[in-house]
Amino acid sequence: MRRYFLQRMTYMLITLWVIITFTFFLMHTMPGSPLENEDKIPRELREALLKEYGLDQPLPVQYAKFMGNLIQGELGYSFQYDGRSVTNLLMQGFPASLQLGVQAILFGVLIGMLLGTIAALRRGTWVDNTSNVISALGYSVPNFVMAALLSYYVGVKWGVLPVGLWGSFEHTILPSLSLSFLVIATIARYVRTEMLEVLGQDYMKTAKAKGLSRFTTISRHALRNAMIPAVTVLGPLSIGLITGSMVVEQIFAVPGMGKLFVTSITVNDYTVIMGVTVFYSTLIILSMFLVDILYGLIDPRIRVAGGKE
Amino acid sequence: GGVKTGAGGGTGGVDKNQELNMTITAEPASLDPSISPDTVSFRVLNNINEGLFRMNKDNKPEEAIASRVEVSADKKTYTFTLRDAKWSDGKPVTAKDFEYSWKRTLNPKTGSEYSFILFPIKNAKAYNEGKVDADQVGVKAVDDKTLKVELEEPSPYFQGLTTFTVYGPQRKDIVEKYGKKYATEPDKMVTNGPFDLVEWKHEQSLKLKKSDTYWDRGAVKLETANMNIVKDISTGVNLYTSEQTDMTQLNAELADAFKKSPDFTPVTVSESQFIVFNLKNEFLSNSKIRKAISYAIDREALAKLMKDGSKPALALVPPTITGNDNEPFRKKATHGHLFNPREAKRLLKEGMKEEGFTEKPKLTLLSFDDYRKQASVFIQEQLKTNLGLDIQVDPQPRKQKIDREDNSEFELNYTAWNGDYNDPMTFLDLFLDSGVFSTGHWDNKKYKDLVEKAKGNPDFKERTQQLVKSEGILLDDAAIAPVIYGGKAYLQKPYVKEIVRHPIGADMTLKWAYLDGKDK
Amino acid sequence: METARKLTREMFEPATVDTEEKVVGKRVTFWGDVWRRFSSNKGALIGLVLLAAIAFLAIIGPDLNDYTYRSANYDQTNKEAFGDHWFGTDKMGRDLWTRTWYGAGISLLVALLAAAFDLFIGVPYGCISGYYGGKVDNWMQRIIEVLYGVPNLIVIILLLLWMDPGIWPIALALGITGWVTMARVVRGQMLKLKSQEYVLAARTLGASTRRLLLKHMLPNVMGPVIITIMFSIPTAIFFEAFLAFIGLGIRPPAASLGVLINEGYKVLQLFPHQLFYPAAVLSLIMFSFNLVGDGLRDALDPKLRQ
Amino acid sequence: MEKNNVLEVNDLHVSFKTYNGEVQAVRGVSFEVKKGETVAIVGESGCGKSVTSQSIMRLIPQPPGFFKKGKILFEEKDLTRLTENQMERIRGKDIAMIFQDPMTSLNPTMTVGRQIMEGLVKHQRLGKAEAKKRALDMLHLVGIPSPRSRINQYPHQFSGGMRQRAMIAIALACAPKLLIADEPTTALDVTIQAQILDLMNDLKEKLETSIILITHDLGVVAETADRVVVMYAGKVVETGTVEEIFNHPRHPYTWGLMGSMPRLDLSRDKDLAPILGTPPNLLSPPKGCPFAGRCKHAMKICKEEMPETTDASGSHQVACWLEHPMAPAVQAPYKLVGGGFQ
Amino acid sequence: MSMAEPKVEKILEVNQVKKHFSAGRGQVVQAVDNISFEVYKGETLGLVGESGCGKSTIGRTIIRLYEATEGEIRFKGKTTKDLKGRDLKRFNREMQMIFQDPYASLNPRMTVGDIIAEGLDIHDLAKGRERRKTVVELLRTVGLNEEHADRFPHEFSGGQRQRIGIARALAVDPDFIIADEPISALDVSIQAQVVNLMKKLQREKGLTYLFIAHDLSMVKYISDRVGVMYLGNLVELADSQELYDTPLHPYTEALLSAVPIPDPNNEKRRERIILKGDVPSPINPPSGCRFRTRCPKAMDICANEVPTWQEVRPMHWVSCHLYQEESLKKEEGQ
Ligand SMILES: Nc1ncnc2c1ncn2[C@@H]1O[C@H](COP(=O)(O)OP(=O)(O)OP(=O)(O)O)[C@@H](O)[C@H]1O
Ligand SMILES: Nc1ncnc2c1ncn2[C@@H]1O[C@H](COP(=O)(O)OP(=O)(O)OP(=O)(O)O)[C@@H](O)[C@H]1O
Ligand SMILES: [Mg+2]
Ligand SMILES: [Mg+2]
Repeated sequence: MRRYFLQRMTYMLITLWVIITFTFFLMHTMPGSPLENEDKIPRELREALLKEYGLDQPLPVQYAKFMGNLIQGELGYSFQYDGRSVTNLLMQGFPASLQLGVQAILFGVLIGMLLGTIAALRRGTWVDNTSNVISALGYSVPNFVMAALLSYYVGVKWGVLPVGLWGSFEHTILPSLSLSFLVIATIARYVRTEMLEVLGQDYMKTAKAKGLSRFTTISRHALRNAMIPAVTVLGPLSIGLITGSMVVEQIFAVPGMGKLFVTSITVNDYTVIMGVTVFYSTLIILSMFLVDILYGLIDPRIRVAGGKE
Repeated sequence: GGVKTGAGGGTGGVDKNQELNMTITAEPASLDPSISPDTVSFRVLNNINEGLFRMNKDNKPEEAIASRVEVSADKKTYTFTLRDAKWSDGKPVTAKDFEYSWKRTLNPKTGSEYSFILFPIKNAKAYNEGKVDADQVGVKAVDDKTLKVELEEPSPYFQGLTTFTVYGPQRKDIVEKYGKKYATEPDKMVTNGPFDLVEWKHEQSLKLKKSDTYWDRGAVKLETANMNIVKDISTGVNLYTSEQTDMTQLNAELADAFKKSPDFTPVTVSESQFIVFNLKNEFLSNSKIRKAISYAIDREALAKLMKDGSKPALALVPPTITGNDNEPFRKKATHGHLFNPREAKRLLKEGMKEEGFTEKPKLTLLSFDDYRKQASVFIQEQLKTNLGLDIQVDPQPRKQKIDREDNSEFELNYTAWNGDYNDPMTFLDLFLDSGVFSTGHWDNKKYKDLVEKAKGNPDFKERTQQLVKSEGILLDDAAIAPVIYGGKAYLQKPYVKEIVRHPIGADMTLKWAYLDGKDK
Repeated sequence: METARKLTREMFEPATVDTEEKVVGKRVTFWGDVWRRFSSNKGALIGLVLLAAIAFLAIIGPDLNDYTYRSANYDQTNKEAFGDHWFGTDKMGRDLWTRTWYGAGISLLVALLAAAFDLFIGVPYGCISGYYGGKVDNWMQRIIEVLYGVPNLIVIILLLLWMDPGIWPIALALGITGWVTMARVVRGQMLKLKSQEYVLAARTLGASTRRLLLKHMLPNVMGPVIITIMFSIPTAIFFEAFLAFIGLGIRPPAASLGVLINEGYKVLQLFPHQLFYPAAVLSLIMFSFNLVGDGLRDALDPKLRQ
Repeated sequence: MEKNNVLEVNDLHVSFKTYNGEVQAVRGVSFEVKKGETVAIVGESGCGKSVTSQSIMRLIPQPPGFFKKGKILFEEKDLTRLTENQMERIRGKDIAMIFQDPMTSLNPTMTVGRQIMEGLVKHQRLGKAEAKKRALDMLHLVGIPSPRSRINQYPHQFSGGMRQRAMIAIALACAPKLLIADEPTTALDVTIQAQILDLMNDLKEKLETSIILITHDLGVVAETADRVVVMYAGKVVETGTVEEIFNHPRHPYTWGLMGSMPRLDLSRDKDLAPILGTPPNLLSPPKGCPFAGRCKHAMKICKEEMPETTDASGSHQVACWLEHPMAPAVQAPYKLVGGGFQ
Repeated sequence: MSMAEPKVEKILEVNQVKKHFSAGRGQVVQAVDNISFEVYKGETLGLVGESGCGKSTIGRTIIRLYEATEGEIRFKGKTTKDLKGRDLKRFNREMQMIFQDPYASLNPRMTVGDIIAEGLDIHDLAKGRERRKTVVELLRTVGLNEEHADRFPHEFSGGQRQRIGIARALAVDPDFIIADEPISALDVSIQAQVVNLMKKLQREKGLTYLFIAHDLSMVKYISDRVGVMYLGNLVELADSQELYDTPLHPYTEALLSAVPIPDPNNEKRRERIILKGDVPSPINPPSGCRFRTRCPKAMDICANEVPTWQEVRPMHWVSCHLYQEESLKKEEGQ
């Protein structure tokens, strides 16, 4: 087990390193420097600033310095937002993004499982068809369109929920809903396919042959097995959520990290770009790792394969 | 001139609830007066801080922390007398705070991007460039209440400059206490303006509360101003229609739709949008061709299309800019490029003959990737229809665009300039050797001489003449093709009164604002 | 016995036993069989028809009226459908019908290009990794593992800023980040196929690597490859739209569906039609691809074969 | 119905609706199982053995499957008419089942112990601790070493033989009156198969359970069964005691089955006698005898009409036209020698 | 080695062959360990053993689908290890294989004709008309007909498919065929069809078979000699009747007794040896004799020493300490 853990850690670190290095050099080859703002700065000042930020040094030196700082957990200060450390910026935006993501996942998984299971049990009936259409729609309507529609109809037209801003739980409903459609669709599809597979398995017959009721066989025997492949997509899904959250955060004026990332890229805020990249990548890699662990929890076969002997 | 907004100024029936909700399009990059680089920061700072002067409802500088100013005969020395004003922590505002603040801004170590605004002050530039000591900068707190400022040369617009947030005071003790964290949180700064910043949820909102220590607090009616950061204009409008904000900015597309609404509030800004030609391009090196391009653009139609208060631009300097005599510059400078497709065709033909072109080359128009992209697409169409020129639009994010401009990597460059101070010079020095748009390689000696002469000219009348003439040369040789004077539009509920907007510097003052009729 | 009465002796004469080997039914090719199963799937058929219709309109739609995607008319801005502006006009008075189908074409093109990149990097990579196995596979897998952890959004955005968004760069960026899935799928299939008995049989007959790959393995990975593509195309379309929505779209006046949606979104409150049509077409494309993908998966999945 | 018949299947018809049409998987199957008896059902793949046995348990997926006709009497109750709830009370308690593949018939995500306990909790209303004790006893009974540690393990930690033992433990936990074993050893190796068969014979004696054993291995039949039901293409072609079927088989299909299998204890000089051709398609079964197309002794009538079931003895029934008085006398290959008849 | 009958010609010699697989994380599957045997021209050598004991592995190693980890295989007197070019091509024609799974062994995307003709194509044996003629001939040989050539494998039943597999192998006119459980996946009634066909072909073409199966009765029926494998080792090898009559190795004994005999009269008389436990994992096989953990006659020495492969009686080889004099001596000495 320990060996497996260490190996995973090594891979995660290597992945992270590759991402960081790649981003670092790509970023520096992009045109523009992080210094300009709405107005232009005199050349002399610019040189002085470049020097102060160490941007006048050759790239490898900057890279080495950056890595050195990173290892000490130091991400530096933003160019764009003066005096604010990157860590501070990230921590500012993370809670909102996290809340959105978690709510979307929870809601999506719950509804998705329900839809998928019901569809599988009522295969070929209108229930199945309806559920399939819902999940196909979830796949087909991009989250930004969904967000736009929700904010316009639910928020502006009907005035049921706030169309934006952040603060109370109510504010989180529409954005998490927009994000959760993809989750619903994906989970429903996976659960349905897998449920059909599981329902045809011999062990379902065994369970039934024991005289267990339909409800028990499904809730106790089928669901857990049907969840296994769905769990594997949670990793990629959470990446999808991060992608989605960028626009959704923008549309609902949520003070999250997504927008921070987009802005930081367009204004060449080097330190923030790196910070966000490191943060996102770590998050994604960690979430995939977590999913693997979750996978093992649900499927004992994996658990042992991961760490036997 | 400035625009006074808010319907009517009825004094009666002021609401009990004086809480204004508004949106701002970005997180203030910094609320450190020395550092703050962007309009959003200026807007916030202008309402929580106060300098020697403040722009009044008519967009004229009006005494603020300074109660009086004396100008020497050579127009190079200003002596300000300060009134009894207090910081938000109760300490008095002194002349030392100004001296410290300005010198801090000029200190090259501070890295202020807006330090150049202080350059009219004697030796300011030299100090900023590390050539002289701080002592030699022409600002001195004579005593707690007296600030003496010496200028490099007579600058008719200097008094106006003191309304800028960069000219605000700062407290040495506070700055030093918080170091790098200074002004990053409400409790890491002190202010002396009509409002205090009481809450700053980064990337989310700022909350301003009426100050108890402000010297003119009697004039302030608004209790609270909530500034929600809403980057997406459409979202802002959604919030506005669902009554979650009292005021929000519009973009061109939405402006059109709300034009007839009583809430529609157009605002003049000092932005000039124009095309800069790169003369290194063989085709564009011919002034007739350049003129042809300019003449081929139907600015009236474009202005109608933009619908956000933009006006057709026939020349460079926008109409909001006044001379030292408070008369709009445009009144004196009456030359300009007009839409004339026939003339344009003729000029193009001649120009091409002169340069030996038989075929029209394909040109690229460097452009913004924001709402101004639309204008470039319009220009693209116009040049196609009126001249048969094929133009490719290349919209770039801001940084990338600036980078290309700086390196002369463009053929046609659709660009814009916002006046930094209220004087034509802020536009006309752009085309000097050190100017921002020198990268177009337009090089005209007569023009340069005139502008240089105007710079230090204490005879303000003659100075104006020189500036008018120089703009004439610029246009005559078609260094640029003027396109449009930018405008901005807001949606603002009718019950929001007396928000004062300014075309130059910080764009908005809430000091006199109040709500009347929201409760009903 | 009652029945015995009707029986005659001759009925008890030996009958000719026909032991000739027979194969029942008519000849079905693999793809014929797939098509049969696919076409019996209503959803998939609808998806296919929709796709064909959309592709058709994307090709000829822009020419169905007199407008071009870029010709502006400043007297007719932001109009709802009227005359032969079937989808209305946008803020510059450009015909939305033309622009929508033109945009659909661009989006499809970008997606197809991205899928092609995906195909030409992912499939060979997976093939090599899976076929050669051992150390080669091990290394190639390590690389994939690392790449898989790279958040592709970051890479795409960086690449686009680096390259300037046009059709090719967008497709390239999407392709560069998308092939990993394909490579994994193909590798998995290759590993499975490699030990399939018919491949072994060919090897014992002395078949060359070329023959093994081209005759035995590639035709048999086509199923999963096609399915993967079917799902990677809508992903690419979505991503392109997403990029356009955050302002990294294709250059004006050209427009993809994402660009149109972005523009439409800005005026949603006033002119919902400007968002509606491109969004509907985009969703329809994704919807159809998903239906077709699902159908193909069911049709190609050997588990479901009777 | 005789008193000691535990189960009586009467003219059972089961079909499946598929894309291609109706698969008539079982077309009139009748047999009975007496108390304490082991009945083997043999026949080649696809002849309807599993469908028959799963019909008894009402485990046929519905849809696509459905009962067309017939009765399944278990202790005088017609199982085809019970509600799902009533059926649940019988499953696992009175009738239990073991499946072919122990690898897939245990839930991979649940400990073996819990899987055994489930039935006990349901049918005998045992508490957790009690059920666990019973489960331990069962594991012990089926010969799983150190049941205490095994009870908390997952199926994948068991070997194939042990899984099948666990399956048996699950099936026998509630001491059912009838155990249906659908090819319980086919997936196992010979030595393991011997262990399992041994165990089943042992338990049968101990628990007095009746067994329906489905297999296609005649060796297994000979070793364990009391009576044999031979099925072909959804029909019973011959039933009888083991001795009758092996010593005096009367149906050509039974001859074929025996002739095509080599015997370990006999010489190898003879050719095997294969059954030519393939079984009929159950989508459109022939109207006559389904075996007619492959039968060496087929007569014209065989293709026309399904033969009736005739008694060869009190316990031996055959459905073949050769039994008819008008049929030519065909000499049944009498003695099995080597790989064929002599 | 003693040669009992000088007239027989060795076609294949397997000498101390080992085949180990890496199972990841440094683990090694000892699938085949130190196996030696010979196959004579024209005979059928049967190989039996439980699932996972390495039967397929040795078969595949012989036909060079796997490379032997150690040891040598000689085919017609030549070592097969370094075959190249023409020699390799010839080897590929002379030795062929029939596979277990009739569903997995035919490429679903090729017509039966193309499948059968694959060997012809690879070795350039026939083209055009000729090719078609050969294919039809082969189809006839295995009891199918011309019409079947244009069909796809999934349209055939298991037995038919297996015959197609045989036709494919026959196409290159081999003289040695390894049949890896060719009938295990087939129904009883169909098995006989295939076995009869194989026997017929052997008679007609003088083929040599290595016949792998786990069904002892069938192996005994079809083979001249039978080898018994256990966990990667060959434990006994003898003439099939002799093996049945006088099994020497305890495992062989148990295996024979475990096979159920389809004769109710016989059955009652038989004494069965039920082995305890399961086959251990080939990753960590037991020390000494691999069978000792389940052996009813295990001795102390079995755990410590690997028994040698010895010809205990003429043409009867066994690897068991019970039959090794030194071992027995040692055992008594303790
Ligand atoms: N769910 C189903 N849908 C359609 N047809 C089915 C279904 N289940 C069984 N059948 C058909 O019913 C027939 C009998 O199948 P059954 O499983 O009873 O055979 P079997 O005798 O048990 O064979 P085996 O020895 O292979 O287990 C087969 O032709 C099969 O195709
Ligand atoms: N390519 C491989 N990689 C790793 N292990 C292998 C490989 N092939 C076979 N093995 C292992 O080698 C052992 C012997 O396998 P082999 O297939 O030879 O057994 P077998 O006797 O043919 O069994 P069966 O009767 O099931 O076909 C098994 O434990 C198997 O898991
Ligand atoms: Mg069955
Ligand atoms: Mg094998």
